[in-house]
Amino acid sequence: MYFDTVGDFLSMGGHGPYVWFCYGVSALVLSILVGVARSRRKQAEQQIRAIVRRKKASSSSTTQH
Amino acid sequence: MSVRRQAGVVLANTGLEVKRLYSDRDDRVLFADLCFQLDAGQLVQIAGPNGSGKTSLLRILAGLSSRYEGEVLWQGKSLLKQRHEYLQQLLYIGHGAGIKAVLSPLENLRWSCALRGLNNNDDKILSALEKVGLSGFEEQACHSLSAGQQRRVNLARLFCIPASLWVLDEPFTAIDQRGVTEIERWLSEFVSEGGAVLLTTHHRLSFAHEFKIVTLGEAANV
Amino acid sequence: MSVRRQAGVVLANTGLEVKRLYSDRDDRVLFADLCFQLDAGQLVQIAGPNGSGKTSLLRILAGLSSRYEGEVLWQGKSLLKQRHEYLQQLLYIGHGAGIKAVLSPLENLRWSCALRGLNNNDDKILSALEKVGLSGFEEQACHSLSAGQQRRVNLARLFCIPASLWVLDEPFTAIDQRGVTEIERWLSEFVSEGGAVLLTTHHRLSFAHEFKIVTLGEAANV
Amino acid sequence: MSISSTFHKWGSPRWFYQFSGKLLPWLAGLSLLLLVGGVIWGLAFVPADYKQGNSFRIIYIHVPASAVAMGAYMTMAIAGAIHLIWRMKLAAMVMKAIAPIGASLTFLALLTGAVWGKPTWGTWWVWDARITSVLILFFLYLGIIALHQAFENRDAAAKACAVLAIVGAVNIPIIYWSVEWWYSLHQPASISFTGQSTIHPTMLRPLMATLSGMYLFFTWVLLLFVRVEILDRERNTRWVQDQICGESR
Amino acid sequence: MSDSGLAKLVVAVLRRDVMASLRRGSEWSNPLVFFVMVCALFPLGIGPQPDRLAELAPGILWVVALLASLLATDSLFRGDFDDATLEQMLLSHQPLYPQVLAKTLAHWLMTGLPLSILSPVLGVLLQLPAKGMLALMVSLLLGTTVLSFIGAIGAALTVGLRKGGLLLSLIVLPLYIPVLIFGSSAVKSAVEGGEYFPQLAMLGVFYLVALALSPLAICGALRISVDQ
Amino acid sequence: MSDSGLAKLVVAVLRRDVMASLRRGSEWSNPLVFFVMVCALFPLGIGPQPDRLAELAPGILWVVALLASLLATDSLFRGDFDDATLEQMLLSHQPLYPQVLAKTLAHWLMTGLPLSILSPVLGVLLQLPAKGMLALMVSLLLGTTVLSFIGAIGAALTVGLRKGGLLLSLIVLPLYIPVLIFGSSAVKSAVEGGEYFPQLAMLGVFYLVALALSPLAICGALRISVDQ
Ligand code: HEM
Ligand SMILES: Nc1ncnc2c1ncn2[C@@H]1O[C@H](COP(=O)(O)OP(=O)(O)OP(=O)(O)O)[C@@H](O)[C@H]1O
Ligand SMILES: Nc1ncnc2c1ncn2[C@@H]1O[C@H](COP(=O)(O)OP(=O)(O)OP(=O)(O)O)[C@@H](O)[C@H]1O
Ligand SMILES: [Mg+2]
Ligand SMILES: [Mg+2]
Repeated sequence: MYFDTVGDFLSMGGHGPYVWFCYGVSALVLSILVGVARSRRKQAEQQIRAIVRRKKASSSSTTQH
Repeated sequence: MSVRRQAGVVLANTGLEVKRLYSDRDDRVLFADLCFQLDAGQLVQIAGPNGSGKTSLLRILAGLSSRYEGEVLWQGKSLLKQRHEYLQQLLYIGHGAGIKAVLSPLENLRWSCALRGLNNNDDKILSALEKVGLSGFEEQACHSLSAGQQRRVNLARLFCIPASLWVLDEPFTAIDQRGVTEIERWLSEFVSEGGAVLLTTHHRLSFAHEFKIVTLGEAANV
Repeated sequence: MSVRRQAGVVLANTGLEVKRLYSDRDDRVLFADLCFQLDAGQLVQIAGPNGSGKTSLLRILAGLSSRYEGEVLWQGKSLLKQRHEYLQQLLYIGHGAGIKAVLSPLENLRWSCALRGLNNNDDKILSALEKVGLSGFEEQACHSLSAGQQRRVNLARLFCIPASLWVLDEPFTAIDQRGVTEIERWLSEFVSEGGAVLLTTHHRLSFAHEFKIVTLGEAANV
Repeated sequence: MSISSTFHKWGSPRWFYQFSGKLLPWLAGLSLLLLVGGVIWGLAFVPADYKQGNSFRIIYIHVPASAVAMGAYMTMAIAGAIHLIWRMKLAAMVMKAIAPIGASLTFLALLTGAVWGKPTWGTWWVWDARITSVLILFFLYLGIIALHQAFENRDAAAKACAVLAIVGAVNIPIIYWSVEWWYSLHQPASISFTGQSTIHPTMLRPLMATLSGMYLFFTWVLLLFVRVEILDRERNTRWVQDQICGESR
Repeated sequence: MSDSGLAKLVVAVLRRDVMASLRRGSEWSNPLVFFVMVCALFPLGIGPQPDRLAELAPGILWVVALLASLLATDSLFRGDFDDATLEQMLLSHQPLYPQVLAKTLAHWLMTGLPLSILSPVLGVLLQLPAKGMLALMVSLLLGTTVLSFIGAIGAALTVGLRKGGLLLSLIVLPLYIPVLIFGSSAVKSAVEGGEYFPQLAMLGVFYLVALALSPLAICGALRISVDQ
Repeated sequence: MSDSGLAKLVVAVLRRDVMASLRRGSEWSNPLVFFVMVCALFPLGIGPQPDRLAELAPGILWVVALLASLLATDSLFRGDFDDATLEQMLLSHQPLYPQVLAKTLAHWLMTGLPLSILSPVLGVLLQLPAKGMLALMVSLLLGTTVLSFIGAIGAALTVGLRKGGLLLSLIVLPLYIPVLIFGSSAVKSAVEGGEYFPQLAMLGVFYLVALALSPLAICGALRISVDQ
């Protein structure tokens, strides 16, 4: 550890706000990227499940007739 | 139903009268001395070959064009003096698309209704869209509809907006055969309820009632 | 006359064949397993209600759209492999205006001809314009023509550009009754000279020869 | 009628989907390890720069973001070319997926750079050659994204974006070099960006970690996006439906 | 016609226009992107020296905002004219004034407003000193509204013509000039630490006058344009 | 296809486009008026000091010329797309390359050329020293052609979209930048009495590359745009 105290570490000799802001935003943006990919995947899965359900429903109804 | 009733009240003395109307384009006379009358419960078809001035006439009668001489009377008084009352009774469907391509049929008709002071009547709009065969397309952007479907969105206004006079410029354009028959039936219904219709078309109308044909162009000069 | 002769030479083995064609829009199937053949000296009408995919089909066959699966053959070979030869034989008239509104009919057609490698054929253009009933309007800007007249300018291309296959999307739109009869006569002449015509229309064609009707949409599924 | 698609031998989305599935956990683990580890190392353990003090620690995110943002554009353009020439669908999906990732990284490069500029140069923004070209790169990305969104037809969108990406790629060297030339022409008064601050090796090692971490992260997220795209496009096929509904069972 | 009826009309028109331009996307982001890009072009044309840029920033920002607003103006009634929905507006028995007011406001919401909100960021790019930012935003908020209303008059006059664009700039730019002068001078004063309230007050007066009177001119112009 | 056939095709397309835009009027006068007006606005926004204006003139003139060219670009294929004559071009069995080349050149003839010719007048308005005039004209002549060709790519890509305008600026402006840099720097060098041939030579290289390659991209883009 280069810094002596946690306070030093956070303030970074006055440059803390700049540094932490950068890393904060970066973490945010990168996790948003992953999050968007995840949520889009969930959406796609849901749609595919719906398609399969619709297909099953229609095929079973036609076999009944 | 309230629409028809409301229209009915005014219909009693509906009457569009055209007196000695004259109009020209680039020194070519389109029509001169044109006289005819359209009463409640009547249909008048404006006929004539291409370029004979049908569209020009309809735009004059709708109050969109002032390139004419002569008189247009509505309920016995000049159109110009009672524009507001006249517009309340008029429904004009022109050549143009009449719809915003990026909006859906539903949104388009909502706006059209709002322009006529009708708000919150989605039910009526939806039933109108169903009537013109667009159920299922209510929320799709209009630019992704076929030519005939777009025309149908415009025609759906006939059923959401109360009026006692319909002025229609080639309403059958791009409409399929079954659609044409249906529209003819609607016109017929409207007329028998006391509405007045003025339309141009190159189709041979098969219309239940009797109707007048006013012919422009060469045929008229003969 | 050289046109017809030139066309005649190639016509011998003209033939458009559609094999198991499939196309959809927004997950809605427009047509599937569509098969038909159009030979020289034949006319095929694509019928179907609004929104059934007629325009989409015509655009595919003209090579403007690649939203399809299946095969389109021209003289036995795939369209994609002989686009150049095919285009030499094709004349497509679509929904759109097909003319520049600020230019006159004459200028418009001059350009259309130049695109097909035909230069200095004003005589032919003028006679074509006369044929479609626009003599006297040759030099007037197209935007000051009526709806039907504009359509006629576009149709005049049929007579200035040699081709052995006409693909026409609702050619009768906005055309008056006499005009419709005339166009039907032209189609008839073209077909009897060995041309092939593919068209959509909502009119009931009264056509001298026999012709095939391919129906899309609900009617086809029944 | 079933939707038949002719797949390229080695561009088969199905093969790619299954292959990338195996790669995912490794990529995710390694990239996060390198990124997080490198950042902690850089933030907490590396000594401060003698000139800039602690603000230099921004470098561990700034440089990886900038470098990967640049590389991503070229990857995108190459994917576009492959799509146009060999009509490979997978390439189109890769291209579409890269655009938002690249734009995000470019945005990070701009933002971290601007924030770093405030303590070092005393201003958020200068019209330095490299900075200007990154800004232009950002616009190029935005252009591709906007163009893709504007099309309703997926195939047309992919082709159009491919054309634009290639045109852009041809232009990037020209842009970069002309901006450089423009900047040196003006000999700006105060600030020089490409200063010869020879980085100390102790500072360099964590940088290498975050840099490689960022490349891996990019690949990981790219795969995630492409896989979603594959599912979306092939949702009417048997194998996708089996894949998804099979998993849940 | 009752007041609530009018209010509903205004809301309906506003909603439709905003929706259409959001759907289309270009209408609101277009002027914005243009604004950003052009502000970025200037340093490239003029040179990167910060002090010189700072000096020019108020002028450049205002001229570019004006151009962005001008460019957006052409589309104000053009779409409605082309698809014949303008005819419907004229053939409604409801008064045209509120419809036109709503349309113009919708247009401003989609062009002037985002531009004003974004302007501080561009201020930073062009090295505008921090003390000028407030004046920049407020003057743009007021000024772009006035520009929208003036532009709407020109758009209404030219919408029926095949030779739109040119005429529009010719008609509209001279009327824009007072707004430009007061707007940029407000920002300049603010940067120099001077009083900038008088200029803003002047813009406020323009604002009220434009809001009240220009719809009248627009209505008349639209009627003329359709009747040709 | 014989060479003379191609030449005739090029001439026919050129003639038709030039005629149409002369007839329409706006297409050629629009960018010109814009150029003049905006150059006139700048002194109002920035302040009238002659020496400062002179210093900025090359940059301003070039940025505004670029904007004028950008604005005109949107209409390059839009009209043909809307009235379905673009389909005719694609369905001609003649090669598309010369048609596209001719169309773009016609567009330049109607926008870039008059603007370049008029530029010295504006140079005078903006106090540009006389020794910069030649460089201004020549650099604009070369540069606006390149801009037209780059712009045509963007126009072709976006012509089928309902979201035209914005996208076009977004796509095209970044690609314009090298031209802007070399163009304005040529004028600046000339004003400072320096050598400006290298910059012009560079523009010449851009010119040749654009002339040869961009029609390829344009043809491809047009096919994509029509096929949706
Ligand atoms: C591809 C793009 C970029 C790359 C590869 C890059 C790379 C680097 C590298 C390697 C350093 C540290 C080297 C040194 O200290 O000289 C650095 C420092 C810096 N960068 Fe970037 N950078 C890029 C873009 C940007 C942008 C867009 C900005 C501003 C918005 C920016 C602002 C800074 C600042 C302020 C510093 C520290 C000050 C200095 O060392 O002079 N950079 N960058
Ligand atoms: N803007 C205009 N400028 C000059 N002449 C015009 C203009 N609009 C129409 N005309 C002319 O007026 C005549 C009548 O046009 P109009 O559109 O009324 O005909 P129409 O009867 O509706 O024909 P169609 O059956 O083809 O629709 C046409 O000959 C046309 O040339
Ligand atoms: N750009 C598009 N995006 C999405 N769907 C579209 C698009 N264009 C057409 N469609 C849909 O494809 C279907 C077929 O359209 P098409 O224009 O081929 O019909 P059509 O048979 O020519 O009808 P019409 O008789 O009305 O001309 C329509 O239902 C329409 O909604
Ligand atoms: Mg008509
Ligand atoms: Mg159709």
